[in-house]
Amino acid sequence: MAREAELRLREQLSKLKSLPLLRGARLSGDLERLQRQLDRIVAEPSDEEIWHAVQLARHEDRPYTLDYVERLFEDWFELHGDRHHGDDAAVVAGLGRFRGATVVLVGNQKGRDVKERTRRNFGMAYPEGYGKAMRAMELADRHGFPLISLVDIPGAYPGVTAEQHGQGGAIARAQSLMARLRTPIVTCVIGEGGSGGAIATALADRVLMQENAIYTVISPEGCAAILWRDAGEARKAAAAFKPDAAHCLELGVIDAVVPEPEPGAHADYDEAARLLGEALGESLEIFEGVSGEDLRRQRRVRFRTIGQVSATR
Amino acid sequence: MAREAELRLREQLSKLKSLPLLRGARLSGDLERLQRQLDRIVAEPSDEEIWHAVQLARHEDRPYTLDYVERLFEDWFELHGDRHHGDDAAVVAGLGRFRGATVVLVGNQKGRDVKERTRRNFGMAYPEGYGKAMRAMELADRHGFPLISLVDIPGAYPGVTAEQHGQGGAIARAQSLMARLRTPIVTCVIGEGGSGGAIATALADRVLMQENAIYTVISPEGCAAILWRDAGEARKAAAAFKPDAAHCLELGVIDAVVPEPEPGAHADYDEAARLLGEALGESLEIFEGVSGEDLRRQRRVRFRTIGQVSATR
Amino acid sequence: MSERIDVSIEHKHAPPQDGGRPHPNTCPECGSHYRDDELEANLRVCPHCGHHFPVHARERILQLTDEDSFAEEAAELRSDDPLGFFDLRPYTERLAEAELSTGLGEAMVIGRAAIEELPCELAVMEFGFMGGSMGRIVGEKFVRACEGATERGVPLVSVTASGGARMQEGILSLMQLPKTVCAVEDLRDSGGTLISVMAHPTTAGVLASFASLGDVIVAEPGALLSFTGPRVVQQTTREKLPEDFGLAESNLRHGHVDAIVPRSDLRPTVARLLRLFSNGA
Amino acid sequence: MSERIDVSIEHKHAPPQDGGRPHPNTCPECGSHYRDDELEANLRVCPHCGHHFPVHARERILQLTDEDSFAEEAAELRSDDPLGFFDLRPYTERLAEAELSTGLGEAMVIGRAAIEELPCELAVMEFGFMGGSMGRIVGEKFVRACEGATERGVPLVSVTASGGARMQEGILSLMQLPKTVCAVEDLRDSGGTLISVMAHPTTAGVLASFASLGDVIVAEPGALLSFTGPRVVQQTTREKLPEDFGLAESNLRHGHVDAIVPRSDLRPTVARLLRLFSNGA
Ligand SMILES: [Zn+2]
Ligand SMILES: [Zn+2]
Repeated sequence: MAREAELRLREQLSKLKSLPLLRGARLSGDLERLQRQLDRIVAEPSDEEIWHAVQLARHEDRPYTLDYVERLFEDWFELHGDRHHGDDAAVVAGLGRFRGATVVLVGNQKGRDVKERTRRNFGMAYPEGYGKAMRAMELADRHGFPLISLVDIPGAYPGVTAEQHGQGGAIARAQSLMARLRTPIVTCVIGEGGSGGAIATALADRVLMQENAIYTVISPEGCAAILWRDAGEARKAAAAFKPDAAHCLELGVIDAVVPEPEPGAHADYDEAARLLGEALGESLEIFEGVSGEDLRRQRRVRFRTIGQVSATR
Repeated sequence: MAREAELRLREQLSKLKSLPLLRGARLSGDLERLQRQLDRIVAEPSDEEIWHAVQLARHEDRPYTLDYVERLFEDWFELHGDRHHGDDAAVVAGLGRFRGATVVLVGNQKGRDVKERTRRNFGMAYPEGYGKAMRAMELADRHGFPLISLVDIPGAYPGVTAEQHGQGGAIARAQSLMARLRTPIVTCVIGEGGSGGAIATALADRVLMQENAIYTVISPEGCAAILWRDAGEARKAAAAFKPDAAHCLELGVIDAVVPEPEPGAHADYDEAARLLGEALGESLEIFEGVSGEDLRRQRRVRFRTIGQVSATR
Repeated sequence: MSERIDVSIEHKHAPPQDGGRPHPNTCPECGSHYRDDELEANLRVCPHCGHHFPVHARERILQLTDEDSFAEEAAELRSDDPLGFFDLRPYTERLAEAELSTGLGEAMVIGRAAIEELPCELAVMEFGFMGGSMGRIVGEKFVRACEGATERGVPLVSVTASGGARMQEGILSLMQLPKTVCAVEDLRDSGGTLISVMAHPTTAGVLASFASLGDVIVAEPGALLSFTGPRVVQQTTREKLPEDFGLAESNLRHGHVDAIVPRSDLRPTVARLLRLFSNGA
Repeated sequence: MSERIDVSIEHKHAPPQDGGRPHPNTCPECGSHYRDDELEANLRVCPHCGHHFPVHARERILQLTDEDSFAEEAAELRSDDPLGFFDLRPYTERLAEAELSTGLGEAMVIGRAAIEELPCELAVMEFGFMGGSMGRIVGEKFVRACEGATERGVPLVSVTASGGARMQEGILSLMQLPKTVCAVEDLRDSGGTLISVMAHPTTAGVLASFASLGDVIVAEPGALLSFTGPRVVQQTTREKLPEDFGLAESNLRHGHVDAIVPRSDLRPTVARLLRLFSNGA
């Protein structure tokens, strides 16, 4: 890693240590886990560690959106349908009370068994799914409910009807809507944050990633197939484009990393949910009292300045 | 007609005579036509005259939306598609310059020959058509362009996919959007103003009807089939529910009647277009300088007070 | 393909004890027959097969609200006859008959209420009053319910059962669509909430106006929710309709309702929504 | 069904004169072959069959704008290599090669211009520069074009040709989607206009961001406009694809573009839109 980048990383880390986000973890005696997490970030993750994160992000026992919903929300009411053509089971939307206040949640949802996986289309949303998410977002905006989005999507669905129903435009419009919302938005990538499908619900005021989640512009296999002309070179691709949380934090793409229980969220759903809940709660606190107009102005500035090019070549 | 109603009508007529709307007709020497029109309104239209209007409204040579567009608009650019699933040929939307200023138009469109009629589904919109109209309305609102809607629809389409794609909700949402627009809206019923399909694009600041148009909650045939248990009794049904312009004006449902050339708009497209253009132009003038907030407040008041019940039974 | 399509009322209330029709307490799904008190005790759901019988407005209010919490509003409003409408019988006669048979002044009852101690405004339709059709008084009552909800800062819960606009009021009945839509928009602008409960049948003009504008829409199992009814669609298209054409279950699959809620869960579900939209209050 | 789907670049620019491939001036539709000046004179449309050949950014600007009206902006911006990306070759080498072969600093050219004497801002993509992929500099240039349009109160016209996000910049290239979307939102809030012209191919990250947010969207005939390309869809679903899968014509039918405009009509069409959005000025 370039020396300049390392310096930037160290600076971010020192900021990170004092962030309220991690207070929950520290207060609850998770100092060790925190230290391990910080160590991993300081030491640039090795290619092996990156690949390990890819595998954990896709782990078949990893908690999904609804696993967190049932642990974090009271009075959960799931919203169904895009009010146009369908109800996409790959996207979950609903209302619930989170720490006493009503919030709207949208999240990608994979299936646990074969039947459920098929029904949920392996977590890959159709345009109808983005439509459902947008409807829930509008509801949040109308009532001033904060919006939480949980991202866990391998990528948008490569299918004929998905194209015919305009998934490119749907992803664009979902982002466009998020850029207009006057309510706080917090996103956490909880598994795979794959490409356009992920960004469709990730234009947030604050973007988190779980420790073993990945956030990518293309799947490692897809990248390998194009650049190495061999999908089997996925490890090399992942090592090259660095989809892990530590790198995303270093690049300024996310604001914080949410710790997971050892050896990963799949090992302890309750603890994973508790840590996620802490992070979401503390993130929402940041925006209390901020006007809707300020929220959306700052949100747009955030995305317009992410990864500013530092110099010309 | 009840005495009370007659008095109200006479009052409306005296107002009508001084309305700027009719200035165009008068200035161009159409006093005779105007007088005939007024006479017809003063004398309650007979059952025969009502049925004649039903027939003229459905006349196969009656000018349709695009016939008016080509005569009234410069730089016409047609917008296509609902950005979700389709492009409904039964609804036309577009941008054009009307009397020098850009406006957005939405209109129902019937077909002239057999092939075109099928393609345009006999003018009966699908939910995709309301979707296209709504997209055009949003564009008008975003840019402050006035919205003109021309209504000419036998009714919403009674088909399986129309229901599956949610035409009830689509009609509701189209009205909901019109109630929110901050730009002036003028609607003219130019043929059949049939039921939910018509009202979907008629929640306007000012609603006009051409002299021989009809505006109905249900087709005369449909009404007859239900209440007389015989669709053949359509004449009786029409006489009973009075869908003609004179009655709609009397009931306060429309604001003015747009004259047609003799013996009806089908006889002279250019003159029909000229008269419609005058009426639309003078209607838009009324709202010049009115703020968007006032426009939509007054628009909602208008529809919340239409046909207020005068007394309890 | 016809250009002359009825898009208004088509589901008329079967007159009780009408000649060849089954008794209203006989389940049309499984044929079980019940005493009235049996059905009432089970919220008018067939204990054998789960079929949801229609519920009259007054009984619906009792099912949903806390005891003695309902205070009716605008009960005095009555429709007049703006067109002097006369088909096989005068409209005024139909109105008088409907009032006599239902004990209600119109096809909608509105008022303030509490559900699990959460205050709300209610607007409940009565299908037995001229097929739950929406004329000027139904529109006016819905508007007043919106205003009541706004004034008191509580959510509005509507329960719809309607064949559509009331054609005896001609074009004025069509005007109730934009009228109720504008009322919902005013309610929304004031930060208010509309929870829409669609019972059997919610069709035509009511589906195409306020009922579809709920912040949340829940439907009863088996309810017909379609703009045009199956008979007219069948006659027009001559296709075989899907078995569940227009039903709540089809609407859920096609994305138009948020949930199908069995009647036994309706009260707790509405209460949960009231808690959510009162933001945990 | 695979969970490992590429949704990024898949249409790579065919290298000129590459072994078995046809000459770039040979029409892939009808096999006619042209001299370069012949094609240029006909706006790079096959005079025989109407096939639309690709147009480089500089030539596109000449085709669209009034003579000498174009003033380029932000020409000095160059991409760096934030990840130290190295696949079979280093990213920096690919960048240098692209600059050499196209004569452009990046895959987008922006600047002020006039079309039929109507002022506008232009953002034109160059597919020849790494498949028109969108990295941080393309995103930045688009943002600056939005800002230029806002400052001068003129519409922005974008002409897209892109395989998607530039994967060599990893997650930072994905961030160009929200970045450009936010810029369009700011443009809109200032009352501005985006006229989106989609040329072949407009796919993946560019289709899923600013290009789809045009107030008006026009497409060139035969242009591929799909989020995922046909090859990947075919491999995943194993279905036979519709013949015009993802093409402009299919997009028009499915409601995603306003019009398909032959290249000969593009300049007058854009001018008409500029007149409309300048409100007759
Ligand atoms: Zn039963
Ligand atoms: Zn050719």
